[in-house]
Amino acid sequence: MEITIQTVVFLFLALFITLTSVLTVTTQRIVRSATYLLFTLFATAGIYFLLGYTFLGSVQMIVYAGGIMVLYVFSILLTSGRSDNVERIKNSRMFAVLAAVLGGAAILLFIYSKYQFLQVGDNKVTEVTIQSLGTNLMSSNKYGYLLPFEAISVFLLACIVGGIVIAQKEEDKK
Amino acid sequence: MNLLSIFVLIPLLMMLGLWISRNLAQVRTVMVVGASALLISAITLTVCYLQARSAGATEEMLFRADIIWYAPLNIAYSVGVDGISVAMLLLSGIIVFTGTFASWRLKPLTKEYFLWFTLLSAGVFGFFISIDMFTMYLFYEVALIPMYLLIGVWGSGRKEYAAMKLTLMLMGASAILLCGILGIYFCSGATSMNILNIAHAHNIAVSQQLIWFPMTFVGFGVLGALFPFHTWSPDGHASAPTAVSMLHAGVLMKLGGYGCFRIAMFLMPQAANQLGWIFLILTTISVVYGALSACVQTDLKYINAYSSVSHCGLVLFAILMINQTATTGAILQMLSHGLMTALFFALIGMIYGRTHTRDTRELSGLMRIMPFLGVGYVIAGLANLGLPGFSGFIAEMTIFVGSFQHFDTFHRTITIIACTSIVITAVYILRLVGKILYGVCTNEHHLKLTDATWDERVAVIVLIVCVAGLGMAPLWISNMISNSVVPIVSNLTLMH
Amino acid sequence: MISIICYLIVSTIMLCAGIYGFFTRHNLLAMLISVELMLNATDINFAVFNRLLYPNGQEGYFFALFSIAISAAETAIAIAIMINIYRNIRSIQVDKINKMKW
Amino acid sequence: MEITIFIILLPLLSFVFLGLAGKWLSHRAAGLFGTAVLGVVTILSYYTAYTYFTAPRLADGTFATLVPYNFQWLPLFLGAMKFNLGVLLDPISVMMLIVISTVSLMVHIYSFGYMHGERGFQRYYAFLSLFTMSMLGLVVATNIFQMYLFWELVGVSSYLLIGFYFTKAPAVAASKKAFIVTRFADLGFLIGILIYGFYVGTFDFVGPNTSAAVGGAKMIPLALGLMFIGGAGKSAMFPLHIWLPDAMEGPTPVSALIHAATMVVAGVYLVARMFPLFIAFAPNVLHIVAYVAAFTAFYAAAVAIAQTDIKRVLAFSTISQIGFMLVALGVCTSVEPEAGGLGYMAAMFHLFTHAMFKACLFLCAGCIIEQVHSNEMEMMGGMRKYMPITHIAFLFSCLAISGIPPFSGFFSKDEILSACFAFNPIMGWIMTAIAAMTAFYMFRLYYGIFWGKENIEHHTAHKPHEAPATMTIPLIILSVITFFFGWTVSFGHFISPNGKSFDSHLETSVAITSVVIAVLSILIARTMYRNEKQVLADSLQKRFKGLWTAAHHRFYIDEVYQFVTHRIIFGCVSRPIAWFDRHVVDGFFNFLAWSTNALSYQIRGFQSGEIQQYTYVFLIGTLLLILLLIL
Repeated sequence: MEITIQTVVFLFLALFITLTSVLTVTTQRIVRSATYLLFTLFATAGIYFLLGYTFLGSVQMIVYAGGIMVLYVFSILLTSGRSDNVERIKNSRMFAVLAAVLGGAAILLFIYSKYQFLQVGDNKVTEVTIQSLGTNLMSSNKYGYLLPFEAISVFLLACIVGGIVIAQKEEDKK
Repeated sequence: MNLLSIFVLIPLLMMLGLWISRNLAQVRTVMVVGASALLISAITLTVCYLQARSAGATEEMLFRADIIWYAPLNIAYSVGVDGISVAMLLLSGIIVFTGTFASWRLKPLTKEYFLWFTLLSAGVFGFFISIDMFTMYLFYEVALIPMYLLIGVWGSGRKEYAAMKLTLMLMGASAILLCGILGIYFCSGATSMNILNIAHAHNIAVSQQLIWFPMTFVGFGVLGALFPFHTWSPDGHASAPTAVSMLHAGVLMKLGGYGCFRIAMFLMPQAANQLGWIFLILTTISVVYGALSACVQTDLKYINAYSSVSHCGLVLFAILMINQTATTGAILQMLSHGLMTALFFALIGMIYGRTHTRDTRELSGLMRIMPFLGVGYVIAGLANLGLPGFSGFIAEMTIFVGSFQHFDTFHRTITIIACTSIVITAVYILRLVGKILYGVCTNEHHLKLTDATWDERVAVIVLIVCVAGLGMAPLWISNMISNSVVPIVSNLTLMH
Repeated sequence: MISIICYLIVSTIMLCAGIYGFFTRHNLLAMLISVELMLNATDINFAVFNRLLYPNGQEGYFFALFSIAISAAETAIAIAIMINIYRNIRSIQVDKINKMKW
Repeated sequence: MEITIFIILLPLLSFVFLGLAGKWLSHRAAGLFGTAVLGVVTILSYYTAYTYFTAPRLADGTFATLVPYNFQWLPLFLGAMKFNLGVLLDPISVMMLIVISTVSLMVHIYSFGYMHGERGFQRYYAFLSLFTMSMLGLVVATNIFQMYLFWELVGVSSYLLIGFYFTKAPAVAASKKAFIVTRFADLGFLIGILIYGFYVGTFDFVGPNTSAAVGGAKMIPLALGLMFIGGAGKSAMFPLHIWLPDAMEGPTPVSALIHAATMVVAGVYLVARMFPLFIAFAPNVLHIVAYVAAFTAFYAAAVAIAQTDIKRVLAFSTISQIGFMLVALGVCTSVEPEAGGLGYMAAMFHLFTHAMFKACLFLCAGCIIEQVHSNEMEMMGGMRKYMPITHIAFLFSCLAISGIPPFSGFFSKDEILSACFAFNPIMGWIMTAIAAMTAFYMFRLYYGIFWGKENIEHHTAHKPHEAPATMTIPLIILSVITFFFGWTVSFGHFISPNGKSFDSHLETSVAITSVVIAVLSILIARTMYRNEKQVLADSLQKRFKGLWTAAHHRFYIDEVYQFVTHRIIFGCVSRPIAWFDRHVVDGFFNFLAWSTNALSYQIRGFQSGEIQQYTYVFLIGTLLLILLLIL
């Protein structure tokens, strides 16, 4: 297997994702956790770019890294109590979870190894045009995604309203 | 419109009326009008029934109506009455009527209280008019559930515990009962839930009867305070508010005896004959044991509750004797005990409402302070111990004479044992009366107490008149009951 | 050409890390972060399957897109709830949220 | 004879009216109403007796048994076994009508003065009416069940009357005791009735020759024996006598009415009513009755000697005299009066005379108690000066009860003694001895009250005087009856065991013996108690201190009862049962509830509410499923 720049980038991204995602869940402090998550998200965006899905990658960066992470950081600031930062995990619990997780991973990997993937795509990065994306998103023909799109829109609206209502300060009861 | 459905309809209308009523006066109006309507309907029904019988109606059940409401399982709203149900409906009418007056001044949440109370009575009435096992069971549950809230919310003392205990035990029993009913349904060919159809088909195999009879009998027997499943009764009655105790001991406990007779014994005669002796022993224990326990209680309501155990034990005892006289006596005893115990609980409630204690050790000399209640209490006590002229006497005598006619020495022996309860009853009643009513009042707080108010007087007088009326002129009601007992008992004796 | 397995291994690691975090953390936010990890892993899978197995279709692409949108919404709501909880009990530790239990 | 129904209905009416409306009536109106109703009843009874006994006899020389009323009251659906109510007239029931209505009327009149101004006056008259009604209903019962019904009513009216002063603890205790003891005895009666009904097939009084009676012959003795237990309870036979002395806590006229003259003879009447069956099927039971009664008579007489409460003395004397009557019934061996059946007539005769003079004695006692405000003999003495009419009436009655001619008691007691001698000379002598004791304690009482040591101090403080006319008139009437009845009426003409008329005649030897012994006893009593200083009495009392104390405490029978009821029944039966109920039966259900609860508590770990735990389980499950699928 020749080593292309693509491979190098992928390896780098893969190692980076592995490292940061593991750190995300193992670090004791929530702020660090969030930071590692941010890195993971960036790296994921990188993967998308590598695959040639630039729009997806940018959405990932804008929405996730830009939007959601800000939310996280603010909510961490808002909710950080004194005792919340440091967590102690019971060993027994950790081992149980680890066993389950590793078991699960093993099963998944086993399945991957068994399954004959029919990899057809070449390594050429073919751009998915924004135009085709937009057309498909808004059309209602065979490959159209209008319905999910609208559904998502309504859903997002509901979430906005819901989020406001929930987080709203309770009025003083008289 | 079927005459009998009125009995379910009126409570429902009453509930509607209660729901929309805005103040206490309206609530009371609805209750009085509704309860009077129920009482009048019950009396009308009795008259109609007697007329129909004297005009030569020979069906087992009169005023029949059948509306299928779940065809796949043959569940129907089937109603119909014979003399036994008519007597029970009359009793329920009287108790609901007097119960309304007995809880005239109940606070707080009067409206809600009466709502549940009315639902309870709807269940009771529905039970007595149904002849479809499932409908019967449904109404039984309807009568059971409000009890929990009525005791738990408006009760006194350890009310949560008592409400929980009562409801759990009775629900447990009704679960067993449901098994029994389903057993009967499927063993009789799963074609009908109607009691009469099952009884006429009479095709439950004896081996099956031996399984389902104990379940059904125990299921109903728990409500009839069958030893050793009676322990809900003292706690439940002691904690319940006045009118609920009245309705519960007066009517709801009768559901047990009625159900045992109407379902368990009627539908499974062979098993009743074969297994009767076990339950006879249990009921004999109930009778004597309840009376002896009552002797040493110090809470007025506990005394009466144990006394109810004893008297209701006598009902089941007499039913199991399987002959016309004893069974008639059992039904009479249900009526009589219903009225007497309602009177007792009403009076206890009234006394408790004034003195705020039911401990006999703290009460004395009340006769001088509240003569009306005192006299009422003495009359209730005398009626309870089976004084001639009151209903208890005729019921007990019919039972004892009937039971003693059994040709088996075992039955006659236990009859004699059961007879001893009347002496023990005298002991605890007289001790009680002597303790709390007679003598000089030692508690200066009690000296200022007042006698009964007009609404309480209504309740007490109506009950006393009924108890005395039944005791003085038993002929008509006794005949009415007895004629309806005949088909059931003949069914039972044929299968012997 | 990078084998699809490689991508899948990466996403598997991410998913497992997410699961591990979800189980072991007591902080609601940390749990939420773990959930995000898992979602991301699936997103990668969507994109990868689309790109490497069915390059002519765009289903995976869109689903990844929608998934991002949904996870954003979900996060917003979840955080709103957490803030609310925090207001009430001054903590967002899961084991302390037991007022409504039993 | 249809009019006889009013004999029962009128007092009932009076009871209901006075009971309900009494609150709004004045004392005078209530008293007059009650007395007037009873007057009518008395007239009706006399009229009934007159028409009944003057009617021509049947061909076999007996009086017809009339049943003017008999209707089904409670159907029992058992063929011939019915619970009827009705009126049955035969010689003994007619005689009882006279006794009851006369004594009751006297008591009504007397109470008008005695109870004057008492609280609850109307109630008192209502209860008197109820009592009279139940007693009358009892004697005219057409069947044994009706008898039981009224029997119970008699019990309850005695309860109400004894407990009339319900604020006084002793009265309450006494009323309770009376009712419970008699009720206990009634259990025997009820079982007897059940057995009787089952084996004879009817509750009616059947003749010994009917097929029904013969069919049940095997069990009739048992039934009669059990019935006698009921009779023994009401008639205060040993050991069921304990209620009677305490029953004196009621107003004194009530004692006269219930516990002297009428209620206590219910047992005697019961035995007399069942007499044909007793003779035919259960002569041995009858003799047991006699032995029990004789023992009771002796016991009561012994106790009476040592009592100082005058009403108690009278109460024990009542027990003793009832014993006499039952002995007379018990010694019968045949229904032929000439051949062993004399006792039946003697018992009825004594019942009649005893009712009169004992009522008189109690009413006299009432007069005296009202004057000295005490029941104790030591508060009295020398009363003859203050209360001449009472004195004479009391003396007459004492002479009658002691069996001194020509007072009525002499004749009836003589018949009893003759019957006893005819049965067995030993029994005769025993009864004669008891008769002597009777004379002794009655005159001890008489001298103690009217002569003896006067309690001057007390009498000057509250100077006693003669009772008002409403109280003395009944005394006079009763004394007159006591004086004349014995030798003017030939009792055997009306009442005899086989229904035929026969001439009773005095047995000279028995009569002389008994009179001599009675006179001797009276003389002894006179020497002991007449004077101011009672040297002999005191020294005897000292010498037999233990015996005297025991007798004074009624040989501790009450204590035995107290022990049995409180310690054994309550302590060893009821309390353990209550405990058992609370802790074992209830505990079992509580245990069920507890164990359900505990189990739930244990398994609620599965429902921890921890989302992580749930998902963990979910994950494991999923993994296992996948494994299952791929393997």
